[in-house]
Amino acid sequence: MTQTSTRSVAFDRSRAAGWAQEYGVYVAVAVLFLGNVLFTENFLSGANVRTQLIQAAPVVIVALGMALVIGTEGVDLSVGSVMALAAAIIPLYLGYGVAPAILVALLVGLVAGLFNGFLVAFLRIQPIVATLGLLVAGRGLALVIAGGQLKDIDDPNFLQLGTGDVLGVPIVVLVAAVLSVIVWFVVSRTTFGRRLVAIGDNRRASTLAGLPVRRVLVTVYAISGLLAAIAGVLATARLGAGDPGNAGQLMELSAITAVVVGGTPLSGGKVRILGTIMGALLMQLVRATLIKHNLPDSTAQMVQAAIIVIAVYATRERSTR
Amino acid sequence: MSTSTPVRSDAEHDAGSPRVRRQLVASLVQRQGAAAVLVVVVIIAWLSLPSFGTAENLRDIALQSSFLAVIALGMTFVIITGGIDLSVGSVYALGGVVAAWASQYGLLAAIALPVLLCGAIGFINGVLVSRAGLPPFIVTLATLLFARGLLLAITDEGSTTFTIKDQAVINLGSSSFLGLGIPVWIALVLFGIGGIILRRTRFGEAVFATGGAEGSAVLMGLPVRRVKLTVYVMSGALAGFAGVLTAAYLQSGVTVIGVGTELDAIAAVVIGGTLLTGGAGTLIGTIVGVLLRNVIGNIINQIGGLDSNIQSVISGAFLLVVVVAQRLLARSRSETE
Amino acid sequence: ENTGGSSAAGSAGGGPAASAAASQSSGGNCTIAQTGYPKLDLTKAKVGFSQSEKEGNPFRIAETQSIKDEAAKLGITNLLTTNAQSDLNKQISDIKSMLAQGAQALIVAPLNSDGLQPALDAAKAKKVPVVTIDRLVTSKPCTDYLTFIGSNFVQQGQRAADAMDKATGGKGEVAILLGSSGNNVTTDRTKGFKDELAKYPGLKVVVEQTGEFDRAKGQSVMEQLIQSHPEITAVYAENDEMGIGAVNALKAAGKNPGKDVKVVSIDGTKNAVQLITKGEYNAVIESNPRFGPLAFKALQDFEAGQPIPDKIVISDDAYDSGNAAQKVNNAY
Amino acid sequence: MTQQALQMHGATKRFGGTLALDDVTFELQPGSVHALIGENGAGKSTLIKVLTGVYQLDEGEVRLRGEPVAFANPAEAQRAGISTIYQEVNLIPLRSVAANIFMGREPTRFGLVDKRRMEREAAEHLDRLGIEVDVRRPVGSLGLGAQQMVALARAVSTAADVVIMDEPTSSLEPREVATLFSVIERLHQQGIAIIYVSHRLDELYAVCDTVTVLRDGRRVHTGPLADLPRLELVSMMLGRDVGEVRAHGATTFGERAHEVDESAPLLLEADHLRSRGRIEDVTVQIRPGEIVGLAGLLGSGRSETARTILGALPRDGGEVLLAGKAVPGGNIAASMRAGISMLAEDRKTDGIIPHLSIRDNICLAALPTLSSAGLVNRDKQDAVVRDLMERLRIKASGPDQKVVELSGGNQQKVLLARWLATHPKVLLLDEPTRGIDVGAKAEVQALIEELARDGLGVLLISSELEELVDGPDRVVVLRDGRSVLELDEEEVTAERILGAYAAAGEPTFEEIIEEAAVASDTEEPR
Ligand SMILES: Nc1ncnc2c1ncn2[C@@H]1O[C@H](COP(=O)(O)OP(=O)(O)OP(=O)(O)O)[C@@H](O)[C@H]1O
Ligand SMILES: Nc1ncnc2c1ncn2[C@@H]1O[C@H](COP(=O)(O)OP(=O)(O)OP(=O)(O)O)[C@@H](O)[C@H]1O
Ligand SMILES: [Mg+2]
Ligand SMILES: [Mg+2]
Repeated sequence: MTQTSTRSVAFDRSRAAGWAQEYGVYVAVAVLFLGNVLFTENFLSGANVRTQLIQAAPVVIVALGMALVIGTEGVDLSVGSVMALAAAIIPLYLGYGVAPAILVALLVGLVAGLFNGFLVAFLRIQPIVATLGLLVAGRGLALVIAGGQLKDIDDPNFLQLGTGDVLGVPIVVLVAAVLSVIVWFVVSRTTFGRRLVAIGDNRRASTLAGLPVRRVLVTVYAISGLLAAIAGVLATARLGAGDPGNAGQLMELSAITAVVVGGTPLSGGKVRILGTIMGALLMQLVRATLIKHNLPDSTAQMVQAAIIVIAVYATRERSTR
Repeated sequence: MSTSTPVRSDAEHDAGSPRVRRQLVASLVQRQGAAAVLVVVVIIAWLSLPSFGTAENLRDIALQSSFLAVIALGMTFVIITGGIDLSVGSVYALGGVVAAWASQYGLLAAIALPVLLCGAIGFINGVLVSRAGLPPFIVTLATLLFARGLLLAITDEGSTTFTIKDQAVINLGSSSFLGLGIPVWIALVLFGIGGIILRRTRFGEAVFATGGAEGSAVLMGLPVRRVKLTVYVMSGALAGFAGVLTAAYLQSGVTVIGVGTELDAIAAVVIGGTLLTGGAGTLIGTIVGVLLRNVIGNIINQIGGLDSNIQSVISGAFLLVVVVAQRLLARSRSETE
Repeated sequence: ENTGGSSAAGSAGGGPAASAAASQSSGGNCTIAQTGYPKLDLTKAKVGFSQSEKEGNPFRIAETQSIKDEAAKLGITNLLTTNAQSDLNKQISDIKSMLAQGAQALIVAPLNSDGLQPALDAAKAKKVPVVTIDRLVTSKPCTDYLTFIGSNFVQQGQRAADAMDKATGGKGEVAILLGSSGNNVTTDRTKGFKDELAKYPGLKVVVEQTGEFDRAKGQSVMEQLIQSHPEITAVYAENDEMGIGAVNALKAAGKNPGKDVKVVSIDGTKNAVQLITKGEYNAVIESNPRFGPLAFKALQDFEAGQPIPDKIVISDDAYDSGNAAQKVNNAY
Repeated sequence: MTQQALQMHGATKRFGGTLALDDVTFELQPGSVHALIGENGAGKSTLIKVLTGVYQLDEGEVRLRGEPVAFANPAEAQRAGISTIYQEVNLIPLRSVAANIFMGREPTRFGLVDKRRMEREAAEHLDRLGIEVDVRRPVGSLGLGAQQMVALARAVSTAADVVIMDEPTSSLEPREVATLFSVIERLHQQGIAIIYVSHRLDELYAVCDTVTVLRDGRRVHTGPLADLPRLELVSMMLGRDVGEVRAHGATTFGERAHEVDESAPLLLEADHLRSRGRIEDVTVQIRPGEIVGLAGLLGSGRSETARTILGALPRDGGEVLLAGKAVPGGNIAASMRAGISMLAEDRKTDGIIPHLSIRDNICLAALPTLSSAGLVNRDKQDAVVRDLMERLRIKASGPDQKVVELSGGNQQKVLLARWLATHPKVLLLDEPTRGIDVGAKAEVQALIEELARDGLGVLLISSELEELVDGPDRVVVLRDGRSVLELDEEEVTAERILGAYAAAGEPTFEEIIEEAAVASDTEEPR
């Protein structure tokens, strides 16, 4: 009975494929982690795990917002520049205290996001171009604000944000974790979350169903801007300097990679928050592995390329054939 | 049968009806919106900046535009199929380096080798997108890294620069014909061929159909996978060829070029009226998009004395102004739905 | 990027005249007669300056400022400036467009040592002298360009190695934070450092990873290395920014930079020099950005008919624990 | 024995846990017009997609003219001489009508596409089908019905031995249906075998000679159609015995179970509506509990009327009052808050959110009432979803199944459920029974009755004359974007409606049918 055997094989394969799609990133993270435990010196030490989490935190934060934007079939290329804006603003306003400085930075991120959202939702400009404008202009603006300079920060309260702990957990990591939970909650439990994916999946039908399409879109971009600004503030605190020239450089690509590797399709209509976090961790582990094993830049880039493709291949949506 | 069928009053559907005419006008403006902006910008610059309208300056704008135009040509095809190719910047640089290295074996090698190699990278993109069904954005992001890594590997982590000694290769980049640089002519010819392929061949129709409604295109029996594969190969090969032209022009395989060029190319294509969602677009628009970018850069220089950071603010703002202007011009009532 | 660093805005370009002096001049004698270029009065001429990268770090800020200051000092009112924003093609069109606007002399900070030939050719065709600064191009002096004024990056690497030897007492496991890949500054500073290090058998390079001339990247790379290579006792950063990043990482890991792990870098920004005075840094080799006086002097000499050398190497200072405190104000 | 045109043996196709085809055997004789019927989700479209290489069989085999074939994609099937109209219109909206008709086989000259010839021939093809459109227009700007005719033109303009039509008439008017029949007749005479899928039994009896009935992915009957009583056919489809089917009344609206209070104040008044370029002057009024039909030819502006009332199209003139209160134009959300909901005609682009679950699709429009403080109330949702899925008999593996995986008819039911969940005062139904099976149709119609009884006002757009005659209390007839006639309950007959279409001297349905038959008799096979 060759037929039954081929059938069961086919069946198993499709089940395995479904499983890979669901858990591919998790497996990849686990494999890479274990590989490092075995082959990398000191990998399992608390300090090292801490380092990895701290380094991944800003990407996670930005990727959360990016996941929402991508869920609506959009993309936000301006996140890196928004981080730069935050980095430029912090040293400027630290004189008035830590809270006001952070507040202004976040406000600017929010406004930047609202601006993107306005272009996308009301003028219906394609997201990639709408946010490309701010990608180019935003960093320039940040540099203008900061007088083209990296500015050192010595306010100990502010620096505490970057280096401090709460109950042994670095503040940076804590913020990322809390934001992850909030965003996860929003996506899975609120009407806003439902609407967001509906709009991403079929905007026309959502409009005809009376959904507040524009409001949702504007909100999504605003959230992305806000989260990017939060990441910018944390990165600034960690660096101990506002560096508008380099802060968030190429962050848009890291964030998009994390989101997509985590199983959120770029075509919208679906958001996977846990997957996104795993995606960010995966890319962090890849980077760490390459550095720790002292691979030259050329090899490192090619290996990263291969890993991205493999990860996305494993988590891809299969067409039913 | 046609004669016996009752004919309904079809005034609505005549080409001459106001509705259809409006649609035609709207599509014309949509297509030519960027061109209108370009014309306005050029006129203003011509009148207000004495050195803008000199033949020398205009020639230089054309020459500078030709490299990006060749990249954007392939990008237009890719975007019309609903895809995107982020790898072109790295591939462009790689093409230049390989061309410079290969120039020791003569002109043919300097062209063929990089075009083949970069076409092969496009092939990888195409296979991953069309066969494995991976999202183009992420696939080409990976090959962006890959091509850059390959470039660094070839040049010993960027420490070796190959210079071009072969005069034939140098001529390809630096000599002129009828006052215009050879790369400009080459770009024009390529766009001519591209235009015929896009608008006058079955393949071209299939490119539009693939981006317009992929599922339908498959059900219509179009070779959607092959179409996708082909456009990525084209995009890779053209980016590589742009690298060849640039290397010939610069007389060396410079490793630091092409960073962010993918975004320039995408912006040019989209400003030219091609839909990023696929299914519609024109090559003339792409040329206009490329010219706009370079004309504006040129104007910013002519104004002179601007802080470099303010320059990027201006160019970002300008990008938005053009896109918004075009959008508002093209806004037809049906789109309020 | 060439270099980076940070400093209070006011001090940029204000270094003492001594630090802008030529330390050596070499090569042939290029005269205006030889080139057949027209003579002109520099103070009344249109002079163009093409900067390669955004003025987004202390080196570039100081460099551009130095050119502008010197022009102002000489009474040159017609100074055109452009910025290529790290785009080589843009630098070429920048230069061509300045020529189109009637620039009669050019000062160019090349983005890359190769690839500027079309722009240099255009200047040659118009008989416009070009002084290149900070990065040597592979074209012919006196023919394609007038002269080059800049540091010797290989030598900077060598001096860093010497400083490393001094700081570590000739023994240590060294990590290198490389500049951006594909950049000739990176290549030269790496080569100089490694070649020179061969002289010190006690010093061994254990890892080299790129930090892309960026403080944050330098910091995160160092954080990784501290965990996986705890044996590291010295860091050579190819610019100050990455060095400062490394200091941040070391401090966060509970190490004592400057003592447990020695840090040497190249640039001479105020921040790095200040760290030396605090004992958290060991040495900084200067890369002098104040090209203005030398560049204009070369042009003036040329117009005056005097022979100009192929290459004018600007003098680079060095800072260490011995002199940092008194020299900190020289840093940019 | 004659060679079969197309054969399928032991065909099995699985989608995850769903067995869409279960050991199906199907044979198509040359020159036969073979009806394929079954409930929504019975597996008809799947069978067709398997035949044409869209899906691959898990088990079994397909033979074309006796030769085993395994098409890897639709292109191969087309090359082998199978031409297909799929259930959902599959055209490229942004491309021109002409380009769509010839897509993939454009006439060429010197290797280049001969646009002029293509446009001329496209116009000829459409002309033969009685459709006059500018073939340079993007196909997406046409109504769904016109698009279906373009798809038909495309399918019949290829040389094929087998033509498959999956619900080709779901958006067609009697006139176009008649045209289609004449086309089928012509193909039949040319010896071309046809598979014809439809839920409209009349049509099947009019054109088909053989029938295959599918139920739950299994073949339950194949045989000649003419001598098969309708009721028996339906009972085979539904898997219920004849008596039960008869009791249920499997076809149309029930007897007038509701009474409209003529004196009650108007629920919806849409007066002199104008939306530039779409409708000129349409007046429709609905009382509480009243079902008002909207009749008109393809492109007469019925969908546009509904869309303008909802606010999906800009309103350039006239006003809409709901229970006496003005509803702003061009604002969907405001209309919905006021109590107007619309079931759109094109469920694929304007209806379903394909990758969301049935639950989310049903709850989408009613989210505000199914949530508190912005948080989704899962219990409320589940209650509503369970209730509606039962009431509408939505066939699915559960509320968490993605809507895209449902059969066409079940998708339609999900959409109906969505609008019912919003508890509207006025429901605009644009082709509500499009593509749903006879059983479900009766249910839907009964449901509409029931809703009307509860005081809901319904605007019913349907291209099925039967539905317009039996359902509504009143019918408003549109022509060229104007309401030209209003028929009261007693006046509503097929003849009157058709007569109204024909006000400008157009022939009646019978005449059209007759004419078509004559035409196809005289038409030379090309
Ligand atoms: N792509 C798919 N993924 C999962 N299930 C599917 C898919 N396509 C069809 N099905 C399932 O297969 C069964 C048969 O569907 P099919 O579309 O063939 O029905 P149909 O007879 O054409 O119904 P209708 O009359 O409503 O068009 C249904 O239960 C449907 O849910
Ligand atoms: N047979 C046709 N010939 C030409 N144009 C048509 C035809 N049918 C539709 N159109 C175009 O498509 C537009 C929308 O038509 P649509 O079919 O949606 O109208 P409708 O009255 O709602 O009919 P239906 O809902 O039955 O399809 C019309 O305004 C018209 O421009
Ligand atoms: Mg079906
Ligand atoms: Mg309609």
